[in-house]
Amino acid sequence: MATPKDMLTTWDKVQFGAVLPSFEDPEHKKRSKFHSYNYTVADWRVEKPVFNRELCIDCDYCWVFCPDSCFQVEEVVNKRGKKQAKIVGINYNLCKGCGVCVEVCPTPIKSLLMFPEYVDNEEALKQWPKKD
Amino acid sequence: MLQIRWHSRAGQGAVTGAKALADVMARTGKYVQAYSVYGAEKRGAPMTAYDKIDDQPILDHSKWMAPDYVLVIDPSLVFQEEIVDNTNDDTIFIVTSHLDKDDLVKVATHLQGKKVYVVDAIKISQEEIGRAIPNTPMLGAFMKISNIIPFEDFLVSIEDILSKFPKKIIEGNLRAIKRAYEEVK
Amino acid sequence: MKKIGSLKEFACTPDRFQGGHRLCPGCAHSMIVREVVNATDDDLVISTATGCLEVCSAIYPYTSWDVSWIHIGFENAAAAIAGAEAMHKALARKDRLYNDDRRVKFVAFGGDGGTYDIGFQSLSGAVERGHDFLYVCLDNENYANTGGQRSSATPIGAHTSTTPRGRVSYGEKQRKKDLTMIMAAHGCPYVATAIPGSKHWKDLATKAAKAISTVGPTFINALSPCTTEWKFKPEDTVEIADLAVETCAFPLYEIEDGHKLTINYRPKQKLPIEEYLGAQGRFSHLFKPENKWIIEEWQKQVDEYWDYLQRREEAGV
Amino acid sequence: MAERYELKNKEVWDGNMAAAHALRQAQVDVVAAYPITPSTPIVQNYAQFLADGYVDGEFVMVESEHSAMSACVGAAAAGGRVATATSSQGYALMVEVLYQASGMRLPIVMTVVNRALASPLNIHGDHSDLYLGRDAGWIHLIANNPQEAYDLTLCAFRIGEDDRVRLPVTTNQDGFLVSHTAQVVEPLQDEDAYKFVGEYKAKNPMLDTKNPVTYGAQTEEEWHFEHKANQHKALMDSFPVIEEVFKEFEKVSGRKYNLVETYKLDDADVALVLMGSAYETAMLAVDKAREEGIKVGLLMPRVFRPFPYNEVAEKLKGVKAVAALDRSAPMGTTGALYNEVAGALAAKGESAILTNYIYGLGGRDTTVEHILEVIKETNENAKAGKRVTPLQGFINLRGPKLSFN
Repeated sequence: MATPKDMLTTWDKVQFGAVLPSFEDPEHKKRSKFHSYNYTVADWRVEKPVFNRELCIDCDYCWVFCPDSCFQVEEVVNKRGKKQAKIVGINYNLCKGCGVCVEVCPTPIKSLLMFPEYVDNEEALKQWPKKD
Repeated sequence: MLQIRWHSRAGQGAVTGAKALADVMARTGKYVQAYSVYGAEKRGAPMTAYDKIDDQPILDHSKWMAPDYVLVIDPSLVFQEEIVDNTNDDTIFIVTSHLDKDDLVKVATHLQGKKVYVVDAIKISQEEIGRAIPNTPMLGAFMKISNIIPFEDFLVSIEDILSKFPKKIIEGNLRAIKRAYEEVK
Repeated sequence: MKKIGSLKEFACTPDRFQGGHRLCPGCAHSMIVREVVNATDDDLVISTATGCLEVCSAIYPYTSWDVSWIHIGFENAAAAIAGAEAMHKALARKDRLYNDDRRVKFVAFGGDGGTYDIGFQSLSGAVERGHDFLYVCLDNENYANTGGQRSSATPIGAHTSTTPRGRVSYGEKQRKKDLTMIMAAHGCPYVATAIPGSKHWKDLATKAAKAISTVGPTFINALSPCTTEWKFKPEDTVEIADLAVETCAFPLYEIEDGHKLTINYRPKQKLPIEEYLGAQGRFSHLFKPENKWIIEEWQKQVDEYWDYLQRREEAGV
Repeated sequence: MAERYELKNKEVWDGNMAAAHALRQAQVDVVAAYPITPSTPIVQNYAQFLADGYVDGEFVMVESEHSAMSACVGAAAAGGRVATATSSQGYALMVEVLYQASGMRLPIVMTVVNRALASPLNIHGDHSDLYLGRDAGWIHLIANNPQEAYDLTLCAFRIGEDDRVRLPVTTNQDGFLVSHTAQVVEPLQDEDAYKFVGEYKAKNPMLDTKNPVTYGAQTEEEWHFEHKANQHKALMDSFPVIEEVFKEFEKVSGRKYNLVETYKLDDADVALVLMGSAYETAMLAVDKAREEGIKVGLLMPRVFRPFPYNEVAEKLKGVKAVAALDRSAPMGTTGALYNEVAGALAAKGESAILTNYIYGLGGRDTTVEHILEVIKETNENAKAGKRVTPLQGFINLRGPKLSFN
C-alpha cells in the first residue's frame, strides 16, 4: 500500500486513463501532487548521509551519482565568471540511505558520512573526524 | 439476378475481370457483387471468380451459385468437370480454346448438350497485349454473346476502368476485347 | 548538441528524473537515466519497457518524470517510441505541433530483458526503419524486476535464480550476447557502450548528448551494476562499474556509421578479471577450485575481445 | 496538403478498398500496420494512396502486429489520429496491446477483417478474432458489406474520439465474403467525409512537451479495480454517443444504423440472431420462410461491445423461439452470441426457447438453404412450446450429425 491516505480517491475520481501530469504549473515548473518528488521514501533508511558544507569542494560527484536525486544545488558564478553548482543540502524525503554519495566523495576527510538515522545532524557534525 | 462464374488460374486476371465487369454494370445503375474463391495457393492454381448482377441490392453472401454464364479463361480448365457444377441446360459456356466448338466438345465430353461458345482468348491476349492475360478478351466475348449492354457503352466504361494503366496496355486491351467480340463463335 | 563541460557546470542542469521513485537504494539505473535525460536541453518524449525502471518510476498515483513518458509493455519500448516519433513527424508536416517553438527528442529505455531478449524484434525493426530516437539499454545482466532470472545478457558462470549454482552446476552456461555489435551491424549512425563509473560520468553524458543530437536511430548499451542481484553493497555501485572497465569485462567504445570503432577508455593497467568477479556475490562460487577454469575462460574471452577491439580500431574498420 | 481523390457517386469497391478509403478520408495522422490476409489490401491500398499523394500522414510499416499496435498506442498518446488494420493471427499477436490502448483511453481505430484462428491454419472468414478481442475494452462495430465497412469506419473515428467516450474502436467485416467482395458503395466526397469525422482533438498529448504527462503507470491492488471500473463505465455509457453519431451519419449519407438491427421481427414467433455478412444472406431465408408461413425475423447487434443487452431483450420480447448463430468455434461451451442473448433475455425475465448454432467456420459456405433449415428447426421449438431440437447444432458440417444438449 504505497499510496498515502490523502491521495486515495474513488473510481469516479481517478485520473483519466491513469495519465499523470508532471506539473501543476508547468510554466513555473511547480510539480503536481502526482510527482514522486512530493512522495517520501525517508522510511526506507537505516542510515543517513550527513553533509559537511565546511569540507565540501563542490566537485558534484554526489549530485551526479545519487540514484535518488537528493542533492540540492544552487547555481553560483565562480571567480572566473563560470557558472557552477554549489551543493547546499540533502533532500531527506528522497534519500534511501544507500551511501553511494559517501563512497564517491573525494575530499581527504569526506564531506559526506553515514550516521545512524536517529543521530541529529548537528550532533553528527560535532562527531566529524578531524585532521591529524 | 444474372450470375456469372469464371474459371481461371491464379494470375490470369479472373478477379480483375470479374471486378471490371461488376464496375461496368454498376455504371448502368445495376447492383453488383464480384468475388472470388481461392485458397493459399499461388500463381497457377485453379480458382473461380463470380459476378452477380441485379436490379436489387444483393444480399446473398454465400459463395454457392447456379450460374447463367460460365466463363473459362484457361484452355486446360475446360477439361475439369467442375466447370459444369450447378449448371442447367440454359447455362451458357464461353471457353478459351484453340479448338473449334465441335472438336472441343468431342474431347471435353461433359460439355455435350451444353450451350458452348469458343474464343481463343489466350492467343488474342498474347498477340494484342503481349501477355497471356485472357480476362479482357473474355469480357469482349461475353459482351457479344450476352448482349447485356451496347458494346460501344461497354468500351467507354472499360477504357475508363483501365485508365490507371499505361496507354500501350489500354490500347492492347481494347484491341483484344474487340477481336474477341468479333471472333467468338 | 549540449556541450558537456565540467561536472560543476553539468550539475546546474535542472534534474528531469526525480527521486521518490522506488528503485533499490544504490541502483545504477537511475544514475544512468539522470545523466541521459540531463544530457540535452531539448524536450523529451520517453518510452520505457516493463522492468525495474518502469515499475519504480511510475507507481500510480506518482510519476518521477519531468518529461513526457509512456510505458506499454515489456517487448515494445522501441515500437512505442517509433509511434510517437512518427506522430511528431506527421504533426510537423501538417503544421499542427503543440509547441512549435520547442525541439522534441525521443528516447527509449529498456533493461537487458526488454532489449536483448523479448524486445529485440521491436528494437531491430524500429532501428531498421530509421526512426530518429536514442535507445538506452540498462544492462544489469538479468531480469532483476522479477527476481533475478537469467537473460541473454547474463555472463557465463553467473548465479541467477533460473541458473542457480548448485551441487552440480556452476550457474549460467552461455556467454553474454554481444548486442552492441549487433546494433552496430544494423548500420546505426551511432552506437556506444557506457557505465556510471567514477571516471566516466562525462563519457556517459557526452555519449548521450551525441546520440540524442544525431539524426536517426542510436543505441547506448549501459552496464548497470545491480546491487540486489549481483550481490554487492549498495554503496559500491560506482566502484563495481569502475572494475568492469578496469578489467575490460565491459570496455567503453563507440561505433559510428555502423563500422568506425573508437575505444573511449584504456585502463593504464588492465586488472585481472578476478578483481571484478570477486567483488560480486553472484560469482563467489567461481573461486572454488573446481570452477577455476571458468575464471580462466573468462579472462581468455576478455583478453581476446579487448584485442579484437584494439585491432578493429587500429584498422579503422 | 494531401490531394483530393476524385470519387464517383457510386464506386465498386470491396470491403478492403472501402475501409482504406475511409482511413484516407479521415486524414489519419499515423497508420502503423503489418500485412496479414485478408486485411492486407487495406494496408496496400493505403500505401498506394500515400504513393500517389492522397495521404500526408505517416505510414509506418512495422515488423509485426505487436509492434503495429504498440506504435499505434505510442502515436495516439503522442497526440494525433491513429488507425491500423489486421486479421486473425495478427489480431491475436496484438491482443496484449489492445488492452493497453483501451486502458489508456486512446481512440485508435482498427479496421478488422475477421478470419479464423489456427490451428489448423485457415485464411478465411469467421469471427474467432472478433471474439478473442471482445473483453479488450474496445468498441466493436459490425459491418455486413463493403458499404457498411466504409460507413462504420468513418463513424468509428467520431465515436471513439468523442470526449464522452475516448476509447478505441474496431470495425469488423467478414474475411473474403466482404473484404474481397466488390459491391456498389456510395462514398461521401472527401470534404464531406472529413467534415463528418472532424478535426482530431487531443487529450493529454505527450507531444505537448510543455505539459509533460506519464502514460502507462502501474497500479497496485489499491487502484486497479477503480480504474477498470471507470473504464468499463465509459464503455457502458457509450451507447447514446454511438446512436448520436449514427444519427449524424444518417443526415450526411441517408443511411441509418442502429445499436440493434432487425429484419421483419415485429410480428415474429421465431428469431435468428447473427452478425456479419450472413445476416444479409439470412434475410433471403426469412423471405422464403415467410412465404411458407413461418413468422420469422432477424436480429443483429450492430455493436458487439458494448453489448446492447437491453435493446436486444426489448426487440426479442414475445418471440417464442430464438436461435443464436455463432461464427466461431465455441470450444467448450455455447457460442458467445448465444450467451449474450441468453443473458439479455434472462435479465428481462423473458423466457424464449433458446438454441445455438455454429456455422461458417474457416469460411465454410452458409447458404440461404442452410439458414432456412435453421429457421424451420427453430420453428419446431416455437410450435412445441419447448425445446425439441438440440441446444447446439452445426450448420453445413460434413459427417454424422453433431449436436450437444
